[in-house]
Amino acid sequence: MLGELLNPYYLQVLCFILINIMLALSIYVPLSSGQLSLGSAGFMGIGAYTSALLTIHYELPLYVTILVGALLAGVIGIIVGIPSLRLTGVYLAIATLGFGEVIRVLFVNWESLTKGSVGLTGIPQLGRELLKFAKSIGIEPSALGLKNNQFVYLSLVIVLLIIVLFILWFVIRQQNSRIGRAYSSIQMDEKAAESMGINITYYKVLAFAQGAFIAGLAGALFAHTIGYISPSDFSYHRAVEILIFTVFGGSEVIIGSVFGATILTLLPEVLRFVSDYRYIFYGIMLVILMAVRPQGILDLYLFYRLKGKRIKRGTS
Amino acid sequence: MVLEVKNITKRFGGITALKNISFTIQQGEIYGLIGPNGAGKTTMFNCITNIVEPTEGEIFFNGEKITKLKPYKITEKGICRTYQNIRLFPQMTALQNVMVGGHSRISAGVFRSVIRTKSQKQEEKLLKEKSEELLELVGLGQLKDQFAENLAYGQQRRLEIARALASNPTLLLLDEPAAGMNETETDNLFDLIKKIQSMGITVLIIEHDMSLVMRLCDRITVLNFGEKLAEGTPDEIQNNEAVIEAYLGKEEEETIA
Amino acid sequence: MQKYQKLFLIILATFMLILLTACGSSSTSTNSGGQSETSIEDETSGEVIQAKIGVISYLSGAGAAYGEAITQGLKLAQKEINEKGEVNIELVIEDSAGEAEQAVNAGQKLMADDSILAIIGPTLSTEFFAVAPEADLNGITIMGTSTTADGIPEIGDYVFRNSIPEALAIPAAMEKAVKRTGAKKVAIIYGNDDAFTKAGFEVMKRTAEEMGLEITTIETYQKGQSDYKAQLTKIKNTNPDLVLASALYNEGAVIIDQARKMGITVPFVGGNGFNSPQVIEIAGDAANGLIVGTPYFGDSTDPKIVEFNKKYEEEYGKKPDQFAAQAYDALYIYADALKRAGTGEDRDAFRDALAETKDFEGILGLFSFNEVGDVVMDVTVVEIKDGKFVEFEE
Amino acid sequence: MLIEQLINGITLGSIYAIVALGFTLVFGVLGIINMAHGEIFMVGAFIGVLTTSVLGWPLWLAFLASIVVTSLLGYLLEIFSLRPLRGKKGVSHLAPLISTIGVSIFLENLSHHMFGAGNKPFRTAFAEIRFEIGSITIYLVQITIFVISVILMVGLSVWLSKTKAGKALRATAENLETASILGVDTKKIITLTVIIASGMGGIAGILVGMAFNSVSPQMGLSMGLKGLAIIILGGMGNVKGAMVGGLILGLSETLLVAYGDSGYRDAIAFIMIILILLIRPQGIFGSKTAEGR
Repeated sequence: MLGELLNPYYLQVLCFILINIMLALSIYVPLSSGQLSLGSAGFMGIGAYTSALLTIHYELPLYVTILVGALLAGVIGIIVGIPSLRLTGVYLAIATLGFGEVIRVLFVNWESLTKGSVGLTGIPQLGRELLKFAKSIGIEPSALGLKNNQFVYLSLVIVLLIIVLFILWFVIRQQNSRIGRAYSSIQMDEKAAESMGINITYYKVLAFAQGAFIAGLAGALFAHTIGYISPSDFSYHRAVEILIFTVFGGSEVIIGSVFGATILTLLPEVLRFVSDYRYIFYGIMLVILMAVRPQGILDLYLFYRLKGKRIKRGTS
Repeated sequence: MVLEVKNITKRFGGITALKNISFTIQQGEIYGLIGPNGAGKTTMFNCITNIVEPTEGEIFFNGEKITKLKPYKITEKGICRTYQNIRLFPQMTALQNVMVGGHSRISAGVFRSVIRTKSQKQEEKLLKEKSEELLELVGLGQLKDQFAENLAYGQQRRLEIARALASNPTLLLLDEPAAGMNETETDNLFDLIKKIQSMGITVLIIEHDMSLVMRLCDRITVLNFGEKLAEGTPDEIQNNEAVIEAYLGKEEEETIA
Repeated sequence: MQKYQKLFLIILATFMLILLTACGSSSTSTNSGGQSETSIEDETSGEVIQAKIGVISYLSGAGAAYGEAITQGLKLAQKEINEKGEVNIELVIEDSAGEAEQAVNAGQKLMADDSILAIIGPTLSTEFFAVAPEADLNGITIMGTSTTADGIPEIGDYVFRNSIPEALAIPAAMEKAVKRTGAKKVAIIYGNDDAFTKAGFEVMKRTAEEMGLEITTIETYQKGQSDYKAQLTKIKNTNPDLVLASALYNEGAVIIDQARKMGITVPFVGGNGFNSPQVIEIAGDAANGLIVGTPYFGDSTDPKIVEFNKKYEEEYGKKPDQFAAQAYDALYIYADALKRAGTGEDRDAFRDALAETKDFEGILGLFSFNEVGDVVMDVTVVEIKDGKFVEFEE
Repeated sequence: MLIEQLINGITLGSIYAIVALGFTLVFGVLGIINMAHGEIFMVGAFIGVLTTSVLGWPLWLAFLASIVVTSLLGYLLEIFSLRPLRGKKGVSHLAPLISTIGVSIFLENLSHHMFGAGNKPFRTAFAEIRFEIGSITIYLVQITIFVISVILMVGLSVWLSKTKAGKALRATAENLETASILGVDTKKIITLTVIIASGMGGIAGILVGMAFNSVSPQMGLSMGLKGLAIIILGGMGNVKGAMVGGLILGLSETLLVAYGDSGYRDAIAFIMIILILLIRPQGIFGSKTAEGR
């Protein structure tokens, strides 16, 4: 029974769910401060390529390269975030979408480094590195009643899960603090927030960079999960997919991103039997969802009701 | 002298919204800013909080020049305001709204907020207590967990005042706080502003309700088409020829009655 | 009250989705080729080798046409093989939608199923690069039928392909073209955001340098472009004797059409991906003068190919392309290896048997694997003349 | 070579401009970005292929059919994905974006099923007519495209400023509520806007088919993204800006290929908008107030 549950297929799907949750959060955080950034695919690419190249060329340990990848994405997030302050709403969305495309074109053309559209192969897989490590300190998977393969994916899932839980913990704690209140107030009314003593420049760039960092982290982990990356992994489609995770689940609450990423990663797997029509179905679903529930499946009111507080959505 | 406005001029394109305005406000005063619509009152507020930058002139707060400071810095210095067209954070509860107002009075950064250090917990607790007190003060204690967007109009106005008070201001700017209120509510507002004055906070108020202004204010400046028409105590203003002609004349009956 | 109803409905719908997820994971399209009844009998008699082969194919999205051709080729081969009765193959087909992640998911699903002996696919090189290392580490044979990029069989011992790499197809075509035309100067155009066309370009450049040809200019295009005139104008002005185009037939046909309109009359040399009857359909007369190297020549008079064309058309109502042909051969190669392995359950035995494949006679010609699992076979060079593919004459 | 490349650039730019006109109209009136516009353009191109190559209709009839079908699509888009979102509480600017993305995914995949994934040839005798001036070849199609784009731009400008319906449309763009108080049937105006914008997408689609002999379900995406870039470049909601922005982009892409590295062709649109957003966020022709929504 346990062996059945530890089927690498389920574990692999679980890995992608966890990575997609991170990606959804990378859009959620800037959005919680009122910034619609569609640059996540680009930042994800930066994290993925940085970490992959560092491991391939310098054989640095993965925890270092992944962190460097995420940090670089975060720093570029600051650099992009500062000029982007002048832009709001759809302008920001399109500019960040453009940023992502520029990054992708750069990956395609910077052949000496990225091997262009052929992509980078042979990226060390995180789970396998963990297996090597476990063996080096004398832990055999068989001692735990696991096959090598099961150990690889189980350890990968566990690492990803810990990271996702940490990010969730971080974002939720931050949200219920001075920082989080500043983000929400900027989202709801920037001018009013500023006259309440909030340094909107600082907080907007902070949120933007946090989103970029999370996206970079997710990208680096993606590279070390799948073992192969190419520029087409970080295209317009990825950016839109990430946006849809968050909006589908509900962009007002953090749990919406988690929910959206989970459901929508499972959906193509579930819909394998209607494979030919699944994207048609997907498109229709988005239109209906927006018409019925434009704030996403989960929203603030639902959230508060679940917490047992009696609040009704106003009619004014 | 809490606030000194010195020769402020503000032009938008070819239109002069404020023309060489000066006045000073003393510690503990309730100071009124009145004038017909379009006289430039809200623009004056915006210049003081530097939401729009004055074209010419300087503003001093407690002797310090604040003309070029960012709006949030000005709030940190101790000036906070409310808006004519209420600008609450609609999907936050009343309590959260007030706590946002206290932003500049606590200091936790990302690290301390996430780790929840002892000092961070302490300041959050104090801020929450203070915010609840302020909600009680404005009479919204029972409604602290309601979303701001679901409050009644008068309640929203009072919530905005509580939010501004949370920033511990020395000078509070109120932009038409009585707009849309009925008589009872206006009377409550009068008491509230008096209470705020008794807390040692100086108040600068824009208001159209003349009876309230005359009862409330220690001194008043009258603006008309961006120019300063008169300054003085309510009595002086009520008897000022120019003011009566330009502004009070046609409304005298209903407002002074 | 209405609000609560709506909310309830939404929650209900969500739970249904989750439920669907839980139940749906077993919904794989299996195809036993309509021979299941006889096969059960055969199984009892113990003569027929039973095997389950996993297929990962690009069945939804922009490139679904490739995946469709491949699965049709496989199914046709499966039907014939099972009819012969020596081997009974069951195909388990999974969609990858052209995305590396979904291909990996599909691959994991197949690899985790112990009853699956080996895998065919996925369709794109970018997908293959992600799936193949997994398969190799899991000790399950994986063979690409349409993956032509460099370095694919080198991934590992369990990784093979029967699709002819650009490194074989392009030099053959270039050599013949240069010999006939006496070309000295060549211009190159290729799609730089696609792994397939990029790989082809690298071969072209290398070969041109080796042959001592002068490269007048190198131009690129990107997916979804429809205007190639700027690049072609530039090429035209460098007066090349040949244009080397590493493009998939979809874009390639449009490029050659626009080039002819612009007055570029020199022959085009293309890779494997440029070889499709579609080129003639899209570009019409403009397609004349296209030279491609290919393992598969659909209009050949070879009786095997004529027979294959006939059967395919009967089954699916259209002419097969090289993707269908390569997939068709791939399953026959698997069946051949199965016979030699003698069992359909031992993944390692199958791998060893497959690696020994030598001079297998398929519709594409004589086929062998070299030591790393790459293709050894002759390349046919064809050209379009008077609106038809004909064998290239020197 | 320069002259030839300039002709190439102007042809491409004119098509970009027509696509951008559709974007800019919808944005000007509704304040939303219609992400499905590129796909409507693609459907327009396919209708052209279907009517000329398959049914053998004359070109003018193909144009008409294409405009009719895309206008109808525009109407359906308005009814199903835009109208339900309008005036609803709690609808952020994200909702119409996602909703139209949904429509674009739907249309692209539907076309895969109906027409197949590959390129379809678009062959008309008209596309073969050409003039040779010295070493330079100009196709009549190229001239036609430029002329049509200019006519559309001028026509639209005149229509907006001179006719009653146009004025009503501008009033609606200015302020929805005020316009409806003034007696403008805003619902009708909005529907009309989306229909006109989509019809122009159809025209652009058929022109691309003629000029480049290349129609495929994927063509909508890249054209859509370019269209977005152009309206930011020219100024959101500005008719003249769409035209000039389109030409600038078409020319700079062509010249980049001619004198630079063709590998960066797809990035130039975005590099340009990133620059323009930083230097002049309201776009070349945009008014100052357009900044930030």
